[in-house]
Amino acid sequence: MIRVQEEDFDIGAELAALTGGDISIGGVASFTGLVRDMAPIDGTDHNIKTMTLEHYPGMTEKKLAEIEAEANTRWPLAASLIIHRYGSLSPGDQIVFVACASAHRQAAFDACQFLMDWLKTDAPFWKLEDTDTGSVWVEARDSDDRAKSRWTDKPDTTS
Amino acid sequence: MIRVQEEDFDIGAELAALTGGDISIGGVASFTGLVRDMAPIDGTDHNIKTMTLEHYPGMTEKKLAEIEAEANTRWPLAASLIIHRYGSLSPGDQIVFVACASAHRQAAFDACQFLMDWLKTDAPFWKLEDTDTGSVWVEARDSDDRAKSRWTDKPDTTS
Amino acid sequence: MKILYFAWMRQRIGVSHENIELPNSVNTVDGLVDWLIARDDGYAKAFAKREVIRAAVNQEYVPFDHAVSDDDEIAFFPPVTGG
Amino acid sequence: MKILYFAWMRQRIGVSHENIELPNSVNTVDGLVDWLIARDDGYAKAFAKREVIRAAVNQEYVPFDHAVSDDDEIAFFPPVTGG
Repeated sequence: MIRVQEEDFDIGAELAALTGGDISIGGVASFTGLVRDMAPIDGTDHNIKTMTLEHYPGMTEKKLAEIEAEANTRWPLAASLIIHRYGSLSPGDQIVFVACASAHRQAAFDACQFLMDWLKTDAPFWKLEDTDTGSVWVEARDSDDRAKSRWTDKPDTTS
Repeated sequence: MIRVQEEDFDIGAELAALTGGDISIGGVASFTGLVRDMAPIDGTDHNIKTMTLEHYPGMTEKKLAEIEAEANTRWPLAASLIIHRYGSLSPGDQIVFVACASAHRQAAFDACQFLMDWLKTDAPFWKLEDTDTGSVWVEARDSDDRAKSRWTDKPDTTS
Repeated sequence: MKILYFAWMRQRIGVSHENIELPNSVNTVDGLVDWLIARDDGYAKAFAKREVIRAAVNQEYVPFDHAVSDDDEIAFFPPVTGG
Repeated sequence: MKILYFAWMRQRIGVSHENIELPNSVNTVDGLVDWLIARDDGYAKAFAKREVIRAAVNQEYVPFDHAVSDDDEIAFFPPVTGG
């Protein structure tokens, strides 16, 4: 399931809903992304006051659904979930939540990391950081492209 | 932090306590292990009615603390948590919870997986499955040894 | 044709979206960008580093030699930074 | 010396722990196992596949040639299966 929303979410409730009742699930891997207090701008750290997340309504949902579908073709998942927020956020706030449930822990871990890596490079979101020295659009990082590129080959699903 | 306990735990509350107030945290990776409904015995799946987790009080806490300390030397973690239950459990019940918070998502993911892989092979717990054809001690799996062995080298913490 | 701009593309151009009538001479994303740049300095500024900008036609990523037609929805934006 | 047994080791031997006086002739984990096996069939059964059993002295994993002394706590158990 995917959700794009302005409001916050409750991880405990989301995980309970994700696995509830399915006793074939052996493990659930999840990742929560939070707004950090500091942003590196031109090599110096600046305090973040607020962060605004802009997105492309329609394409966002489409890309997230594609990414989730791809993960489900690569790993035997019992359930998966992507929640991504938009709008105005503060340091410490939750931005994104990804969870994958599977009979096997390695599949759950790998799929969860795959979803994060792919959404980082493919989902149309942009972060504007309001820092103590003005507003700055976050720049894409090469490390995110590299993180995605490791999933080019099909994974080993036997372990 | 590590906890070995008979009672259940609340993931939402645990994660909130783990990250609460620390706005240097960019991401939290977590894994929840659940009791599955089916167990393979001699190649055939059997229904699990209950599972009993035995452990070695004293050594369990010691090994979990060592494993957590090792993760904290390998990755820059803002916080980490291992909870492992013992006693009588039923399919769908939570067995184990591991969470790692870091400024960087790759460190959080890697450390979380490291903790699970190590505790699987080093923490003195034993599972007794009460199935529809009798009680069986779960056998250790080679795949768990292989999963641990991949952490022999020090990780790349730059990404 | 509906054109959308996001993040600093939107700020430099000054609108989040616009509807244009696609000239017959324009057949590709690249052609559209050339045509926009000729219209106004804001576009020239926004598209100055064309190689870093990503384009989506009907909500799918496309290379800049991709075909465009008047009933497409096309979006221009910087590399994404969500998650 | 305090000896603890877990999981099917405990079941086969019939006790979860016991206190013994370590004979002077026993200096290693292997020596202790030989001495236990000689005591009773339950031990012989429990230690039948010695190579799969893990030993911990004072709550640290040790190889079977590790030294033991009378004030140690030693535990025997099958490979662990938690998590």
